[in-house]
Amino acid sequence: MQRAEQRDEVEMLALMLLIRRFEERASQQYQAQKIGGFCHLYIGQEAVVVGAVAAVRDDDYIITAYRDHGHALARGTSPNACMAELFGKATGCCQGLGGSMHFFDKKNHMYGGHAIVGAHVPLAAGMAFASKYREEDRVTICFFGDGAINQGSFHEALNLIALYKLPVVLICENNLFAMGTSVKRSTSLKQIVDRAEGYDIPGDIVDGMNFREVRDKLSEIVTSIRKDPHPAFVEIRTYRYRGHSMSDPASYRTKDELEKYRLDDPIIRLRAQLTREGKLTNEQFDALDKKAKETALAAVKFAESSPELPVEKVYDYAYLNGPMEPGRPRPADLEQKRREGAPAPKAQS
Amino acid sequence: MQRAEQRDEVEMLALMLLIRRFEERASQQYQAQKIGGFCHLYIGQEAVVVGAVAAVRDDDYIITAYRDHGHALARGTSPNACMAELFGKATGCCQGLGGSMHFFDKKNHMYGGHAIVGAHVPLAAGMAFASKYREEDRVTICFFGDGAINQGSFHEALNLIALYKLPVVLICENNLFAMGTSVKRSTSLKQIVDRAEGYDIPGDIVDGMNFREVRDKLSEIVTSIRKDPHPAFVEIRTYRYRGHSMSDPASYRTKDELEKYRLDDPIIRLRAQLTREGKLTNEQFDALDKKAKETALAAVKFAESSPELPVEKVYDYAYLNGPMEPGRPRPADLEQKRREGAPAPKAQS
Amino acid sequence: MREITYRQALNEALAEELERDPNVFLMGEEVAEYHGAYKVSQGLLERFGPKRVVDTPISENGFAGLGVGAAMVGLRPIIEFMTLSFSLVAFDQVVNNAPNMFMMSGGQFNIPITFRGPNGPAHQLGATHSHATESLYANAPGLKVCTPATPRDAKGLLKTAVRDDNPVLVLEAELLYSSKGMVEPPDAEVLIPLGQADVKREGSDVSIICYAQTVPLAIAVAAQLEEEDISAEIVDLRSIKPLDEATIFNSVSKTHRAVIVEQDRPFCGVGAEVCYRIQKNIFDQLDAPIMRVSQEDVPMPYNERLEKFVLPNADKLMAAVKKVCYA
Amino acid sequence: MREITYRQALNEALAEELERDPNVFLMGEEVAEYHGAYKVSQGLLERFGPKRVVDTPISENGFAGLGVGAAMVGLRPIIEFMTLSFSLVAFDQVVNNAPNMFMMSGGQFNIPITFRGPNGPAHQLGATHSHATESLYANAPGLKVCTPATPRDAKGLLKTAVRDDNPVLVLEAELLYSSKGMVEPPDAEVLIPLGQADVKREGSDVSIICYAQTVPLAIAVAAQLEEEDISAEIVDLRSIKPLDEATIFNSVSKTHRAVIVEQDRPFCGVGAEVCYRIQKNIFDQLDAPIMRVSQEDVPMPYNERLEKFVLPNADKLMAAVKKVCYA
Ligand SMILES: Cc1ncc(C[n+]2csc(CCOP(=O)(O)OP(=O)(O)O)c2C)c(N)n1
Ligand SMILES: Cc1ncc(C[n+]2csc(CCOP(=O)(O)OP(=O)(O)O)c2C)c(N)n1
Ligand SMILES: [Mg+2]
Ligand SMILES: [Mg+2]
Repeated sequence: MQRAEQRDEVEMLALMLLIRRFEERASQQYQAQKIGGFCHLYIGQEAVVVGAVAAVRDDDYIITAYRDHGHALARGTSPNACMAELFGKATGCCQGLGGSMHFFDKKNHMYGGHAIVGAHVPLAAGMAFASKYREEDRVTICFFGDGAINQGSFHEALNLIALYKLPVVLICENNLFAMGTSVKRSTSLKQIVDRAEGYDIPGDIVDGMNFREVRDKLSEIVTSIRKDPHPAFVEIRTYRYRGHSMSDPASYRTKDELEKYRLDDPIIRLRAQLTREGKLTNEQFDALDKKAKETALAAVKFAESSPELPVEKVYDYAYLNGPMEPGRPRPADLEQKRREGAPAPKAQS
Repeated sequence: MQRAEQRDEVEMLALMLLIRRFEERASQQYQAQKIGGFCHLYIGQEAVVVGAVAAVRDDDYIITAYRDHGHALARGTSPNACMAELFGKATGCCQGLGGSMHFFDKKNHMYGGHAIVGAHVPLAAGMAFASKYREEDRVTICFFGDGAINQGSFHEALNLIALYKLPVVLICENNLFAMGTSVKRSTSLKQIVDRAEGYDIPGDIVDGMNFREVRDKLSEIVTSIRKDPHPAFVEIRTYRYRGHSMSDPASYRTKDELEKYRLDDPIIRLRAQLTREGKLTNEQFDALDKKAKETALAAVKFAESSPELPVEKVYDYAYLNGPMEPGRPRPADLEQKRREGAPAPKAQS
Repeated sequence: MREITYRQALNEALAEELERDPNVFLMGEEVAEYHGAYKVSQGLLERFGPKRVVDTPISENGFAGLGVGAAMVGLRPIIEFMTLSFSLVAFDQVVNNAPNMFMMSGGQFNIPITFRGPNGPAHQLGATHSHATESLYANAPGLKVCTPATPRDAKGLLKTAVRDDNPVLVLEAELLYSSKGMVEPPDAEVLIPLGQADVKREGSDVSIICYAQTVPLAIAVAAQLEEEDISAEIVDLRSIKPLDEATIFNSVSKTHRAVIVEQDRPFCGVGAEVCYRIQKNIFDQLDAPIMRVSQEDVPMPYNERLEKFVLPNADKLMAAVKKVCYA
Repeated sequence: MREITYRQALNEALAEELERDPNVFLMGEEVAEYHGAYKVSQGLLERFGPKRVVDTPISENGFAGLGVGAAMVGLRPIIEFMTLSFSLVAFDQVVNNAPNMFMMSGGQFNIPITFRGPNGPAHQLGATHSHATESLYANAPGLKVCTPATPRDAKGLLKTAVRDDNPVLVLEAELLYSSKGMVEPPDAEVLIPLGQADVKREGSDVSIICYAQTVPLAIAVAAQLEEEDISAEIVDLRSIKPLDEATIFNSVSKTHRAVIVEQDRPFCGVGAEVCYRIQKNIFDQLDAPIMRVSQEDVPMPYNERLEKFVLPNADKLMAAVKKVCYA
């Protein structure tokens, strides 16, 4: 298994670019009504998941909320499968059955894509419980928003995680808003990380616009967890450039605020770091960006030309191996037992 | 309105004795199968609610969990109405419809008696919200067990209470166990009060076997809340002498532990304090105790001889003013519209 | 009468009730500064201030319970769930604390609370976001459940719900928020009693019993059926609980055939309940088995065509009507 | 065969499945050191250790979700709710996360989890503690629900549930925990498929369809009916979902009369569903309307007599049977 810690920074920059360009395309396709439902873009937050992915092993468990395109892409889900999922196509990472909010990719250890705020934090507890149960040194990375910390599920899960000493990194992607509600209007705390104190879980604050800071802090945490399973809480401060979802004009915040964060862009920042250190030329960057754009466009093409599942397929996804419903009586059985004279059933189906 | 702070200590001792003797009788009657369902005794914890009641105004809101006999009695619900409720009688504080776990007494501002662990903490938030909404200086006192702090309801309510600065005193009656689970097996914290830090709510620890300490700390808190609405959290350390409920032999704890707490009995302690200070003679104490025993016995008699509600009354308690269900069609209406020859409906009811 | 949208009708109902009774307040996620995720509470913060129109964190269980507690001491909360799918995390507060308190307290505490928000599948929101909760809540004794399908019904039922002394769920239809209909002018009180169904179309051959999002569906199908010489009567339940048996029975006693088209899942759904009541009470009026048209009994897929296939739709309804009419 | 209690049968099922598959673990409040609030897990901690038999805090939503997460990565959790009334605080995990994941992930994640515990009214526990949840869970696509009434069924259904690759609820009957019945010896695998009803008594005049706590009730009433020359066939559903239509239809096609006696609340309950299916599929077999006997539709009162009045009981069942038999 490749050690994630050693993953190349230029590759990670390319990953951030891919997420950015992919989502820009997704946005465009949503506006063109090729994509349905709700669609929450991750643009601006790329360094969080890419920093995390750079710090963990490929087989560590990753789980997140509904703003999940970046998490799947960072984990290695193909852009084609991601775009096809948004298009609802059979070639999507969930065969078009999940949609934007419910991305899953078992092969790449991406465990969703969960759209009920906070409700996936207990799932993370369970995944980590399984790792400990099996005595594996896997770590579970659970991402959630600043809005999730006021859900009961979050609370119950954190206490269980702390009580059972489960190997979970709890990453609060604090982008300052839950829809139109700023953190200070949702949470009784000066800083989110303080909530971890109520469970005796160690906490850190990290600048989420800085890829290296995210990666290094998580590397440190993950290394320590692998030696001795325990939870950790990280408040990663970030910002989403777009509205909460495609239908949100985000009028609850100022242009100035947005501009301030745009200047702090995680892609620009890592690019500058690498350029300064002579690890990346402008030409190289442009090539990466071009490639990202091409990949995103190709994903659209792929999604467009992909087939949809036949409608009857829905019955196959209610239960694995079917419901075992013995089914309706064979008419012959009934006939035999019917009293004389009674007419045949009229409306069987 | 009488200021609770001035309530006579001998009177408060009498109240503790009443609770103790009442519950001893309840225990006996439960064993005699005069009382049904679950029955959770408060014996050993009397100083908590009596200390609290001594510190608040009669019109402050009080709400608690299912271990609620003491809370109703302390609030002034008549022992007769309490015992009759346990017996399921129409003269009970809930007409026999609530039972041991669901005591309510609106007149005495006792707002239940709630049997889903943690689920009443949001109700307390609502009551305090109403006080603030109406600009009253009422305080809501919300009691709950050490087991309740790991419920989602508790968490969501605490954040709301802190965020909206609601006038609530959150009293955790830490009796060390939730059924057979000790606090250290349920909670990831060294001390429960630390959980309040996760909401930025000020917290205190109080010795719940000491009536005066409970009363004084709560007086201080309540006075400060009346001036400026805000929440407070108090971990009151106490102990229940009996099992979790009547059916629990409590074999998860040692005799020694129980004995240690019995020696620290809140009634003995207040009695000793008052005697030492010359405020109570042995004869006076014996008289109080005799009275308490008589009251409890009289309550049993009252309950025994009380009537039950007629069974059809249940329909009156699904909805206030009835469901407004327009009801079934009058046969005449149907008759008129019936095709000729069709037989009359057979099975109307 | 004027033509307004369903959204606007709800907005008027909220405004009028907030205006009428100082004990009424509106609480929920994004209801105030954001004006509601679906803009139902547009302008209410400006008009009534932050004390009466209250934003919450994402804590459905917490604020639903807060509402119940406030109702215990005499306020009349209107609790908005951003969608009823999210009410599932508050399920215990809604089915346990709200409706049981009146019984448990021996009649001391009634809970005059309204829970409301969009309910049922909207459009491609996937399995977690497409719950139709009517049967779940109607199963709980002590709750009332209504499901308006037109702007006028939306306004009238919501206003009635707020004035009811018991917990009432007003389950709105997201896909109808922008639909229009005639409603009395603002100064005329529109109050529609809970438990009164409405015959939205008269007919003689078959009764189509519907509610919420299936009402426009039924109306469209009835027009198609007309062309095939089948005259369908459309009974819009409006209230699921209490259920207006009289109107249902009168219709079915006339047509002798019934199809229930429900927006929820079939198993123990509204269709099953309505069917039970019909066959039990007017069995001999039936010339054919009662059919229901509902969602397929599978989690909701995201794909648009698959979602349509799972939902009750015109094809399914046509087929069911023809079956009961032996057409 | 030996005679054991329902409680012991469940205990054996748990022990055998824990023994068989190291991926199986049992988790819940007081299941380990306390041996279960109702002693169903007696001895399991000693035998399988604290890794496999895990006590939790009072966090139903949290540990139900933990179970679902563990199932996502291949464990096979058995999650005990101390009673199903307390599952209402975990409702979202049970109806959203557990059954939807398989669809939403396009078949990547099935959730092999068992939720179990006592369900339905016990004895004088009051409104909050008396919930019968079968119809609520059966309404959710993707869940299976079974309701054993005898020790053998309890053992066989629970074992099958644990081996099922989907989320299954085993809704036990608290009032039957101490009841006895014949069960094969421990070395014989007792596995009862989900979705197979069981004719507990043959009869010719009326089919009484029942499950869980209403099975002994139906058996007792059938004996009484015998004396009045009414021969009742008793169909124990055993599984609510999947529902064994064949056995139901065969019975009703023979007797031409059906009464459903359910332990839950009537509105959108199990009775309504069974009724819908019968009348839709074998309408012409019916000689009388189908009747249901259920709880009265009111929150459960504490008083013993009032509780009995609210519950389905022998008087109500007798009356219903006589009505459908025109006796
Ligand atoms: C239980 C629940 N309540 C409400 C919603 C609707 N909702 C979806 S996202 C969201 C805001 C979440 O904000 P945050 O956790 O900060 O994540 P972000 O959107 O910023 O990534 C809300 C209220 C939901 N999906 N689930
Ligand atoms: C949500 C919920 N889960 C479980 C129960 C069962 N139960 C009743 S009391 C109790 C223990 C509570 O302990 P604690 O909060 O410490 O209160 P105490 O009994 O010590 O007064 C449990 C598990 C319940 N009533 N509600
Ligand atoms: Mg956010
Ligand atoms: Mg305790």
